[in-house]
Amino acid sequence: MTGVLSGVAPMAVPPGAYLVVGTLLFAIGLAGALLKRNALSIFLSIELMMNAVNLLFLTYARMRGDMAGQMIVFFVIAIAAAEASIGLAIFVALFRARRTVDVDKIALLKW
Amino acid sequence: MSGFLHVTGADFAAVAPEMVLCLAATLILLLDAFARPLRSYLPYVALASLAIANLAGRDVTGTFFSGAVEVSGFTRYMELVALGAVALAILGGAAALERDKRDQGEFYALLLFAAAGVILMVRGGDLLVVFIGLELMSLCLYVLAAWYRDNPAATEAGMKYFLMGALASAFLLYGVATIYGRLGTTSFAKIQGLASTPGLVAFDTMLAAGILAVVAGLAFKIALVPFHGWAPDVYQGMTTPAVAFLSTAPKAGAVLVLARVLHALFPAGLGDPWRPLLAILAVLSILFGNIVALSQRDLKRMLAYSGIAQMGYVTIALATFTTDALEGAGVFLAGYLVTNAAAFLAVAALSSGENEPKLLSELAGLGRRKPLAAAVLTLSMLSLTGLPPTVGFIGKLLVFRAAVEGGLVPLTIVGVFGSLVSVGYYLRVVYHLWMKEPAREVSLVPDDVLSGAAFLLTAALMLLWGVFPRALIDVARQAAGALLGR
Amino acid sequence: MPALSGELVVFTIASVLAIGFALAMVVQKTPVRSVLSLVVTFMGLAIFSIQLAAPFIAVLQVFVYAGAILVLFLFVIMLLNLSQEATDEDTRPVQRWLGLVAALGLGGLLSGAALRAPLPQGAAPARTPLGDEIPAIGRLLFSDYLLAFEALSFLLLVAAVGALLLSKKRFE
Amino acid sequence: MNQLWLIPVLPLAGFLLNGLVALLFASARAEAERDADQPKARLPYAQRLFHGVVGVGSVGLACVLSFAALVPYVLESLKSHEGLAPVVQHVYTWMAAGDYSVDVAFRLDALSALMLSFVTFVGTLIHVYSVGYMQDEEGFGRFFAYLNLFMFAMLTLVLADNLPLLFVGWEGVGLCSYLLIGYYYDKDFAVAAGKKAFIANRVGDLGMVLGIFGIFALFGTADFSFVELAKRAALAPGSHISVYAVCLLLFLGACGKSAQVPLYVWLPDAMAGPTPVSALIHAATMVTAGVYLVARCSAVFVLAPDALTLVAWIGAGTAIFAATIGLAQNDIKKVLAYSTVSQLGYMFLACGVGAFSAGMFHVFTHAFFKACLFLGSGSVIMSMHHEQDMRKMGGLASRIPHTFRTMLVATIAIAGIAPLAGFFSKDMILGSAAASGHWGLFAVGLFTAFLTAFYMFRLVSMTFWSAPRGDHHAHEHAHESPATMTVPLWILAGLSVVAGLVGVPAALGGSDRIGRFLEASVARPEMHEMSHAAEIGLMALSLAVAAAGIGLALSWYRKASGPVEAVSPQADAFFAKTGALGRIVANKWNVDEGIEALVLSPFRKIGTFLWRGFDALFIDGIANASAFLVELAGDLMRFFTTGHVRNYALAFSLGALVFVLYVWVR
Amino acid sequence: MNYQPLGADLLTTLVFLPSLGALVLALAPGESKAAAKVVGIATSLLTFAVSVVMFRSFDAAAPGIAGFAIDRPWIPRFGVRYQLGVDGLAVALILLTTVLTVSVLLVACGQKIDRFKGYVAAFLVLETGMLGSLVALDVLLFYVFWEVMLIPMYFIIGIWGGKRRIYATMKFFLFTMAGSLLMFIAILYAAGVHSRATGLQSFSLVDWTRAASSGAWGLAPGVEALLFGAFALAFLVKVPLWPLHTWLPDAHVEAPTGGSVILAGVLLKLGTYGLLRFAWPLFPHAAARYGPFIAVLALIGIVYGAWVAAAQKDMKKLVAYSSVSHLALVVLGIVAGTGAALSGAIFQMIGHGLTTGLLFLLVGVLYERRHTREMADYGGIAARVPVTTALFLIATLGSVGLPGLNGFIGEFLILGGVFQVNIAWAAIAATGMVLGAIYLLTLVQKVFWGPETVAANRGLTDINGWELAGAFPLIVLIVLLGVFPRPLLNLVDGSVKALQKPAATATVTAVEAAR
Repeated sequence: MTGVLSGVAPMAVPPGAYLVVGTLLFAIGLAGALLKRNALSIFLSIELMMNAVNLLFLTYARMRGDMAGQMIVFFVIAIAAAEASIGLAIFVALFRARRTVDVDKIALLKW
Repeated sequence: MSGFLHVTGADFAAVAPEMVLCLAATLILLLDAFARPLRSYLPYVALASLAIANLAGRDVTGTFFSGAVEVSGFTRYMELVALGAVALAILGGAAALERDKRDQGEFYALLLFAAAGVILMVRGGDLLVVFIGLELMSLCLYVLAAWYRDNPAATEAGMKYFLMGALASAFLLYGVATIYGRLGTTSFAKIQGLASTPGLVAFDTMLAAGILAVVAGLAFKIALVPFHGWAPDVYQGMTTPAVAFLSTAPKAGAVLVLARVLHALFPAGLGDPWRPLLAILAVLSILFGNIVALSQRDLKRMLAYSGIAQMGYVTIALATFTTDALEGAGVFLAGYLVTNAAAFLAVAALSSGENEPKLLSELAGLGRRKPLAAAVLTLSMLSLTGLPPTVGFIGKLLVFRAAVEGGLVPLTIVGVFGSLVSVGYYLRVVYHLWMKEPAREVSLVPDDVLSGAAFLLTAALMLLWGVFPRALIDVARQAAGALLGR
Repeated sequence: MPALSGELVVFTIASVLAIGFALAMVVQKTPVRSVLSLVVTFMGLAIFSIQLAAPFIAVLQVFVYAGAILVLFLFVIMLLNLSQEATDEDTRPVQRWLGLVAALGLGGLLSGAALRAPLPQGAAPARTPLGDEIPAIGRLLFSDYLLAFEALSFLLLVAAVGALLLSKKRFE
Repeated sequence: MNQLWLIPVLPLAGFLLNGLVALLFASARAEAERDADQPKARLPYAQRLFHGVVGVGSVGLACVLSFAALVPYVLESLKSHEGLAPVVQHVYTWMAAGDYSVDVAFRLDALSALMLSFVTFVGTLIHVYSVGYMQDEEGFGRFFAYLNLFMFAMLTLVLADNLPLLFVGWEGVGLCSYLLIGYYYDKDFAVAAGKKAFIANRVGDLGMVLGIFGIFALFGTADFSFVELAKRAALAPGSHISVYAVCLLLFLGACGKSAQVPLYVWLPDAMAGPTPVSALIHAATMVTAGVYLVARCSAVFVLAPDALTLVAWIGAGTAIFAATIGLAQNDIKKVLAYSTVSQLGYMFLACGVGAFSAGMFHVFTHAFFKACLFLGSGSVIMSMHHEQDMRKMGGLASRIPHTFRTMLVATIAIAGIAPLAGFFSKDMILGSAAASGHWGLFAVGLFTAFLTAFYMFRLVSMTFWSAPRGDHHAHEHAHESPATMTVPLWILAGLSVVAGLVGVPAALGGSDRIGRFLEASVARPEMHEMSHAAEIGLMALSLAVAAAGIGLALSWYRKASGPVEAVSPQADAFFAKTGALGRIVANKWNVDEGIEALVLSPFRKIGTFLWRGFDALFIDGIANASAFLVELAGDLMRFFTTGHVRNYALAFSLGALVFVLYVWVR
Repeated sequence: MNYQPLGADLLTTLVFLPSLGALVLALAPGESKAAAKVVGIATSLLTFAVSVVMFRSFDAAAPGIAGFAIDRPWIPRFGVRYQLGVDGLAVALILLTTVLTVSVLLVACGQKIDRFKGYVAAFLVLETGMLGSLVALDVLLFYVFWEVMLIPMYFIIGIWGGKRRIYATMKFFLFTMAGSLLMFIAILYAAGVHSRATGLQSFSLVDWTRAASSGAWGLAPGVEALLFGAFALAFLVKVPLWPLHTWLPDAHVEAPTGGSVILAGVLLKLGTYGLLRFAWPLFPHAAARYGPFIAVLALIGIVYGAWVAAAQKDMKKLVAYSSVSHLALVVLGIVAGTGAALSGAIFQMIGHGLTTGLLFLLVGVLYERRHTREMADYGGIAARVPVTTALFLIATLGSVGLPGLNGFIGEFLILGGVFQVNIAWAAIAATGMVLGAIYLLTLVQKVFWGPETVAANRGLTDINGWELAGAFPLIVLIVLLGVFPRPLLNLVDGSVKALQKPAATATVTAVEAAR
């Protein structure tokens, strides 16, 4: 399913640049997810990863002059919002039960 | 280019199962909120909706919503698995929730939503739809994981599952993006079209990375080593009846989606880096799962690792990727669904409460006190071991046969080694049930009708499919054929 | 061409900001600061969206992400008043170094791949004023993406129910 | 012609009847005396009557039948020149598989007729004797059941028409000797002796079985028609085993059964059984089965002269070896036992030099006088209230006259004094040894004759003459045995006098009937005839030697009046001179000790090692170790699941990284 | 000739009748022992009756495994069939199985057993497994029954066993399964090769044998060797052949009386049965090439088993090791492969089943009363338990191979057959006769003869009615087979001939005829 992106000019900035930026942001998000201890911060980093992916989508869409990418991004944003609400709710419940959201302090279930 | 709202009734008829499920879920939510007296009927409403969804999904095939969903024998198979899993979870869940004084309405609703998600995920003819279905399912599971939100373990499980799930989604999404970027589409049909004309698609590093990201994202749902970390913790912390669902339908769905993706990308069959890659995943999962399960003392954790190993066997089929192999995978998954669900329901019935740890030792001597549940648990252990005359044997038989035919004998050897190891812990359960005197008395819930029905059903299926596997195999074969277009 | 150079300049600034604050988000000790620095990153992303001819997405980016989600984060942080919580820095060396390896490795490899990959150039008609694609999006939502859209609605319902349920204190 | 199969079957029936009844009463008794000591009471008269009648009756009937069968046969064959064709009766086909087919078939020919005659006759007598001897035993019924079973087995052995069937009897008698030696099952030594006997026999049977297969391989059949084939040296083509080997294997079997060196060790211990058993099984019948086997297969042995020579030397060796031990024994039954071993050696000596009929002749005569001796000794023992040590006897001649007279006769017979039975048979053996030119063997035989005469008269002197020693009271109350015992004694004594007459050599104007009679069944290799003069010379020599032995014995023991520990000063003085040799001889050449040290204890040690060491440590070690390693791996690998979600994420990412690299490099 | 006693065809009836009884027991409420007795005895007797009907109407002259052949599709997708059929060999072992099951259940009725119902049910299920693997002609079907046997035996040892029962039962399970799993892969591989070579998708032993004999299978020597190895391993573990035997003593010692009897009586035989039925006919060349190697192991096993048995202090362990020795002799006979050796081997399988079964049964009788298996705890009890003593003596002598009892026939024929092939083998194997006498007579001596040393034995009661009823048929058979072995020999003659023919072509033709 497609929807052609109505008239756009050839890109001034080489698309590769966008891709690299997106990928780097993805990596940074990953780094945050791996290095943070606070559950919220980790989830925050994951949100960054998602946004990075969005950038990739947009870039590809632009390159192909194709709407689909944008549509996907649209949905991804919505899903991210939903995820966020659930996630934060979980963190709240977690905090109530454990008085902390420091994932390094939360290892009741192990081995 | 499609015009405005040109969807036909056929389109909606095609997604009838999902719609039925979602609407039923909504109804349940409403009843739960505004019609308190009716609460005790909620499970039956849910079951009824499952039945209706099943009927609604019969003999529809083709692509709808201009390619957004593809309905075939393949997806039909998944519907049955998903509906079955939910049914069992509900049957077994009612008693446990009743016992633990937990709200039930949302429980059933979320299970139904999750089922809808799984079905949508597998039916999706477009990576975006697949992703949405997967997220719908995941969100429900996140909530279910933390269901006992006052219970530290449960919340921890929820947190872990959620964070890992989100990470996996990000990877999956990256993969989708890359595929979209390299092939210009997210529709399976188009991808397959491109891929089947040789030379059109250059499997360069970029695309490879993208595919890998997708594989990783799905392998996470299937819980294959090394993407498995969450599984044991979540199984342990999550409410048991929900695990009965979590450990079956989503895995099956992810496996089928993976098969779908791989087939779309490699219509001619798996090539060099991918088959060995899957083989590696299989071997890692089988060895790690079985060996670590051996050292578990918590029943649910043990079953989690066993599940990792079992999915390793399915991955053998994926690595083989012939019609026979996928047929085998189908049979294996169906058997695994019944068996594993039975196991978890039995665990729920044999434990004194959701908040109690489910230690193996707690089972001591329960063979006398709860013969039915104990017998079902025993049977499922035998089936998981892969001993005839249970369905577990049939599944392994088909998978191994396909692998041998496909020239993957070494994998099968690893597989049987795994089975040998697995005897150690599966039979340990049997030993505790029947051959050990209880150290202390455990208070148990009285048998209830629904779980009793679940036990009889699962037991019957485990044996029936084990002794007369023809019907099951034929269905699975149709499914596999439908996927591979043969 | 100046216009191009201008676009390039904007891109450069935006990307520096985005990446810089992303890094800041990672290294920040307290959650609040992380969130705030991420706001900037998202702004940068919004700019990219505009440059990539997706102004509608850019708007969503600002509204939903920066406006809604991050605020939600802030609320929760306040609610649990995590600002007092122990600092957010890593105390597990193995995790840290291997984590860096994984992140840098993947980042390096993938961006390398992104650079080397032969990129297709789509057909590009003459430029038209921004915003024309919004009707297109609307049309698509109710045609090709109808199913996805419906599914999304249920997904949001689940999110609402789930969030409600999890944040309830007592069981009924 | 009447049915041969009835002859063995009758005792079998007796066995079943006696056995079941005895078992019934035994279990009733066990019920009655649970938790209580079981007094060894004599059975009620009715039971004894039943068992006695059944036991004696069945055997007696068998005896009558067999004589009815063999007498006409013997007369006929004696009339005819080259003997009568054997009577063979097939009953049914026992087993048939592959190239092996074995019938249950019975055969009456010269050999079996000879055996049959004395086996049934002596057997019957001993049954009668036992009725008296065992009257006080609570195991009366069991005893007769065993005894009947033995008769069944022995008769099967004798009448069998093929080696496998013969082997049935062969093992059967072995079993019965095991059961009867261990008749006093609550006495450790008795049980041990029984086991020893069975196992020693088994060693022989090992050879026997292989020998049978050898015969199959050589002749394609194992029924005694192979004898005819062997006489014509008609070997099956391409058989993969040599005649020599087969003969050795068969002879090994014979050694076991007939207590030849080195397998003789069980026979002396076998005396732990009741005396009638010793008389029947370990003197008259079973132990001679080996000789019978060799005679049966004589035609085959003739084809392997080296084997024959070996047989001869083993026989001779056994004869003198056992005789030397006999010199120094003080247990009356042990003396007789070693004498039996020695006499058996004589028989094999005969077979070895090719005089099979001579061997069988000695079997025949020996049966009577040795049975008589044993039964006599039994009577003595009973009169002395189960005292078997000759040093505690003496001067019993007047107390138990019947026993004394009969035993004296038998002793003279075995010492080889003309014209009693022993003289003729022994002389025939020595004669043929000389005739065959084996002067070494002849010398050994002669010297053995001397020793035999000596220790037998030593026995008589110490028991009946010389001054009463030991328990005075016992001596006072020594009393003659009942008629059921003395009558058989007299009959046997009589036979020991006349039995030799069937084989009076031509030199003494006789016509060696037995030799001609047996010709039909046994091979007679060519050996140059000696002149009658030479023969008579030899006889004189052997008589002289025997006389010398007797004289020495009498001079040392006839009037011996020493105390229990030193009965005869002269004898002790002599043995003192022989020094170490004497002590070793007195100690039975330390054979049992040697076997224990060299065979049995290593056997036990190694067995235990294999069990504890190899099985438990090595094999199970491997199994358990591998199981343990897997468990260990699990216990370690489980810690990969640290419980920290960030580690999971890390694993996830690293996994992705590694796989990306993998995909790229491939 | 296909009788239909209970509606279904004969073999199906035979196989599933016991599990029907088990089902009844499982569904019946309550723990009534009497009811369990009735159901158990009735079912086993009925099964025995069916097996007798089969035996009577079995035509020994008919070559191959055509008897009562049934052939229905099971998993038609890749040609797995529900294909049953019997030949003399199978019939013989079936009779042994049904008889022993009856005996075991009778004895159980006479003893104190907790969870009696389950005990009976387990044995009935086990019987189905055993009978099934005896009649299955489809290799995969055979494998299914083969594995099914494990489960009830696992429970029997694990629930009703002695102190170290868990270790024993796991050991039994793992050893056996380790062997059979490789066979599983081998089966699948062989089937693949077969279908590629002949274009016929089939797991039928018949088809495979045809392919093997006609060379249509075309296995490369290396492959055939591997397949043969996998099959042989699975069966030799079960036999068990040295050095794979160590599970046996433990399993026997810990198993309850009935378990030991069935284990020794039937399960071990299924190992040798497998060799005869599958390993040898399917892979004749490999069997020919590696037979001598197995023969050497067997020779070691004969001496080793006997030797270790002689060192035992525990009655059951002693008998268990004696089984190791005896079964090794059977394997030797199979390797030798001459007519006499094969007949002897089969006869010995039956004979050993009866004698050793009876030995375990009687040891169980004593154990039931004194709860010890140590020989030292007995001694001189002959006067207390005369009947038991007599029976034990007969069993022992049968096991020693005394002519006139069944043990001798098998031993004699095996040795004779081996002798024709290799005199040295025969000579070494024959030492088993002597060693056997040593340890078995020692057993009798230490337990029954000698002075009454242990006071506790004064109260010993003799074998009771139920137990006697269980032992009686075995005694009768031991004597009858010793005196009249012909019927059995004739029964198996066809199988022996088929096995002697290169690659058992007879089988094929026979089933062709049956179809």
